Amino acid sequence: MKKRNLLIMILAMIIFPNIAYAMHIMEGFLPLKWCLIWGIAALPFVIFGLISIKKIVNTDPKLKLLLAFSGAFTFVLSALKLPSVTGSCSHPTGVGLGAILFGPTAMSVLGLIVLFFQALLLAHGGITTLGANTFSMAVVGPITSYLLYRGIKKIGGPQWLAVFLSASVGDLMTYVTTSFQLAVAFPSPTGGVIESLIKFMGIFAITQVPLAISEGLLTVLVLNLLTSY
Amino acid sequence: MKYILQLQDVEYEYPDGTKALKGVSIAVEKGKKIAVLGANGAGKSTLFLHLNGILKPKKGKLFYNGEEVRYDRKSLIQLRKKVGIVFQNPDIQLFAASVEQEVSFGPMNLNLPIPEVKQRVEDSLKSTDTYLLKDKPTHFLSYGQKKRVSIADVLAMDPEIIIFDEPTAYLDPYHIEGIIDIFNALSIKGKTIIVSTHDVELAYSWADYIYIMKEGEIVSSGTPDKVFCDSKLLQIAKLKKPMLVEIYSLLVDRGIIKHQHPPRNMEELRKIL
Amino acid sequence: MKYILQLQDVEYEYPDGTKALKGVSIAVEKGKKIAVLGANGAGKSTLFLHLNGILKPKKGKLFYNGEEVRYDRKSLIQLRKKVGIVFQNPDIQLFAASVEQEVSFGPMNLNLPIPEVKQRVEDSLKSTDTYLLKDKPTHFLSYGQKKRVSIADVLAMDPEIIIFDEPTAYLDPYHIEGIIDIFNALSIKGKTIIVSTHDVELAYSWADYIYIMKEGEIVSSGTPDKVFCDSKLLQIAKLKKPMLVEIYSLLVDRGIIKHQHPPRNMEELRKIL
Amino acid sequence: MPIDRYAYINRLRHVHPGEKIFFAFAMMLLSFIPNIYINIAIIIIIASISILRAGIPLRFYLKLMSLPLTFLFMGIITILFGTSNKPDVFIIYMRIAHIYIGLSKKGVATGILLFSRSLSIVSCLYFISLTTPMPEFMSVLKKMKVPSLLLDLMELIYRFLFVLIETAEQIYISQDSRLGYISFKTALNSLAYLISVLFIKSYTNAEQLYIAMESRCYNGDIRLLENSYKISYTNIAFIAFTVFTLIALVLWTGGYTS
Repeated sequence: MKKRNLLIMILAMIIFPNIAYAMHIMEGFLPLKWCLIWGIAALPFVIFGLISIKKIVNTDPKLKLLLAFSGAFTFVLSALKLPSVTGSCSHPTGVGLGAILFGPTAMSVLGLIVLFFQALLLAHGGITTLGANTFSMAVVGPITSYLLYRGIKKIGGPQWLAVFLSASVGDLMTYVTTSFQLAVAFPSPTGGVIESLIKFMGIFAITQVPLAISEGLLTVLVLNLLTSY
Repeated sequence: MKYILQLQDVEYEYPDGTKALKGVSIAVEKGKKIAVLGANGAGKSTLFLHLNGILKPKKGKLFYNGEEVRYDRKSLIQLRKKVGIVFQNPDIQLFAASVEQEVSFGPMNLNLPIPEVKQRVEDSLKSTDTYLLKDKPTHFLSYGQKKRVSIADVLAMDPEIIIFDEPTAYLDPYHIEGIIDIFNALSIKGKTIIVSTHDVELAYSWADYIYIMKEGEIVSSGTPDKVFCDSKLLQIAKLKKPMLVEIYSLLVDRGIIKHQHPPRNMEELRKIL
Repeated sequence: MKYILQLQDVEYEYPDGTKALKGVSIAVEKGKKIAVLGANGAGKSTLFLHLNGILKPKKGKLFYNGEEVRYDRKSLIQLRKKVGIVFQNPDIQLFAASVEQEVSFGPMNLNLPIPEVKQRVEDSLKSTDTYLLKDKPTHFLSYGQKKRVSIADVLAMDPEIIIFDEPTAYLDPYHIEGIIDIFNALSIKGKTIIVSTHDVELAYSWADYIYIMKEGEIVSSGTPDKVFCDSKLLQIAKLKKPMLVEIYSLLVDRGIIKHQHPPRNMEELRKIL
Repeated sequence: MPIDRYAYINRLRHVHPGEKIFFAFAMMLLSFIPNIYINIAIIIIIASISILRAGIPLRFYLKLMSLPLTFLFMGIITILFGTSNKPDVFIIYMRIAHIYIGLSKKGVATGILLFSRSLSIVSCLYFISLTTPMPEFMSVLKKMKVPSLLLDLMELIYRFLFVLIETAEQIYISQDSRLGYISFKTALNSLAYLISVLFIKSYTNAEQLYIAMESRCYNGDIRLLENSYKISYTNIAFIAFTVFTLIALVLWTGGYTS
């Protein structure tokens, strides 16, 4: 028993420091076919985002700077150290906070740029996997967060619950999407896509579930503070 | 002699490889007023971040009250309780919505009982003359008020040593005087004060002991009249001579006054003239 | 007399209702060195934002070269070509990734041909001593370097009047001297320079003409020796007397020198002693 | 950010960014050919150019290459193991009730190929990011007709993130010295403060910057001087030679092998 604990601890020490950005599929991991498919899947959202941003920027050029600072803010957010309930450190994804503050349309574009910079400046994620990562982190995540937030507010749920669920479920959906992307690209030769999905979700759950809880808590605190200023 | 804070041969390198400190040693006596002078980028801020253990030296040692700091969690907490830093830009140090909340941040982190926290907040607001701002949101304050609140922030932790990074930068003469009054009041209470500045006039008239830094090294140290007489050294460190010293030497040269001690302030000049 | 820039009874209110300017009039002669002094929050920055039409007065008028500014798009562009502002915090002014690109922003907006843009960028980098930084990314620069690049930014637009908001804040004496050298070189070229500062020593030794602001009003204006002799006024405006003026009056009081003109700098003091 | 620093100080800094990016992309494309030899060849070629020609320190390069290893191991372990009701697809297996769990033969084949391909494409990514400063990458994107709104945003974000990182660092240090990070609770609280201040700062910075840009006659379009680079025919010849050699290697080693 003791030996196993030690083994888990060592494993955790190897995994946790770098796994912080776990939900970015690493460069080169996906086959070419899936790189293209996810790229094409993310494209309409990005184009729609760009068109709607262009409209508002044309009415007021200041908004371009505001958006750019929002993007930089999202990048810096994802580089901060988030204490996790398990005691290890991780990084917030900013998916929920960004969706609530800037809306999912802006997030599709800002998310794409942030993921691009994370790949090139921090070596997290990649260029060939940019489409897949954009789809999960800049499209599915923010849309889930935004809809949940709006939905809970609409049925009269309390603000903190709306924020908490929106941020944590947004995170979880990102991770489920990524697991799905990995599963369809690498179906188990024996048990198919479903088995693969269970395997990927299982192995990433170790890091992603505590992260989602921490991020949910953090987002509640941040939005409370922002409304109190 | 017993020093309250001591750095011994400290070297520090930034992650990108630039050497920020190249073997710095300082020894601070309890209750003294110390000024650290140097041009932008001389390493003053990096030095300060070593004094409360935010940065860990690559080489060299830090002693508090003669005891070597071990850089584990517990001793770091002890050190930071005793050594407080007031940062240069209050806009970055202040983050809470109201002044009272802001100042309570430190004592709350120390896990003190609430009445004690309240007492400390009240005391430190009073001693920085910001008690009336207590309920104001921090972003409504003027720059000078923010500066004073940022000092209250640190006082509320009741440190023995208070470090001020460029406390007078960007303040008008009126607010500078207010800050110096706070320094003096703290000094009377027995606190040790360390100030970094490029204001030679301030350092000359205020400090008991001066360190001059240049490119990560301490190039000179001593009492103000000693340090500021060395024109060559000041030039190397990209600093100016205090005007009073210059005028004093001019007056001595012209035989108007006799050489004795250069005056520390206008009052002293008035006396010797 | 002909003024290059004139504000007439300008009033301005911030959207939240605070009165920032309460009937300010200034008249700037071409080629002069002007200092605007005042405590933090006296309204200096708000005044400056009126001088190139970023803010539009609630009441009152702005004249450039005797012509009233009409605040339509075309005349605003004309005005901003002629009146450049170097902002206090270079980190908020610089936005491009490389120094050369940063400085090219202004001239590119003026729709100049590319070779002309290149020439202007080169010239302004050279005259601020930052030509060697040309290909560097902005985020590699030190604070002092950023400050100089932010000046080049504005010089590249070849304005007639250059306004500096607190140009010496956070800089050490060495870098301050470098900035003053730039001022003087511009002045020799016939440019009009307006500087806001709380550094009375700098204003006293450098400016041709001084405005003193307090709570949104101009409470005094005149040549440095006139303005800085009025102790009461300086106290009201939360400013200090320059040390040279103080020492000069002391020397006159003691009968060591005869009353004539207070010296502007150490050189002049040396001469009269 | 050390990668960004090397992009500006490496010895290939002044090579035409288009050449560097074209080279890296060509190598990325070739890496997708399911052939382990070509992947190993690309890893070696890129590593030697990065270390020997561009002057990236070996230690830093190795550290960078080790960054994605945790993801890679976790991903590959997941692929290696599988379940089945027949034991013959496995190399080693154990039986739980009616199901066999084990190391599948096909999984091992995919895993090895995946490992070498990932590292090979990762080196191509590092080649770009270590030798090409971001603004130059963006100037290439501009030539490729990426929408100017997207590029403007990228350009601005690139500059602002350094400003905000510095602010975040300063806030963090000042909180840390007031013991803001001594427990999970205080850490979460401090971080929330940090993020909200950072957000407000982003907003006010944008306002102030807009004023500064307006004073320089900003009208909504950001147009700046572009660097001009000379195309080097030697470099192009080198790229072509490498591509052909690698294709020949694939043909010689027989296409699909692992």
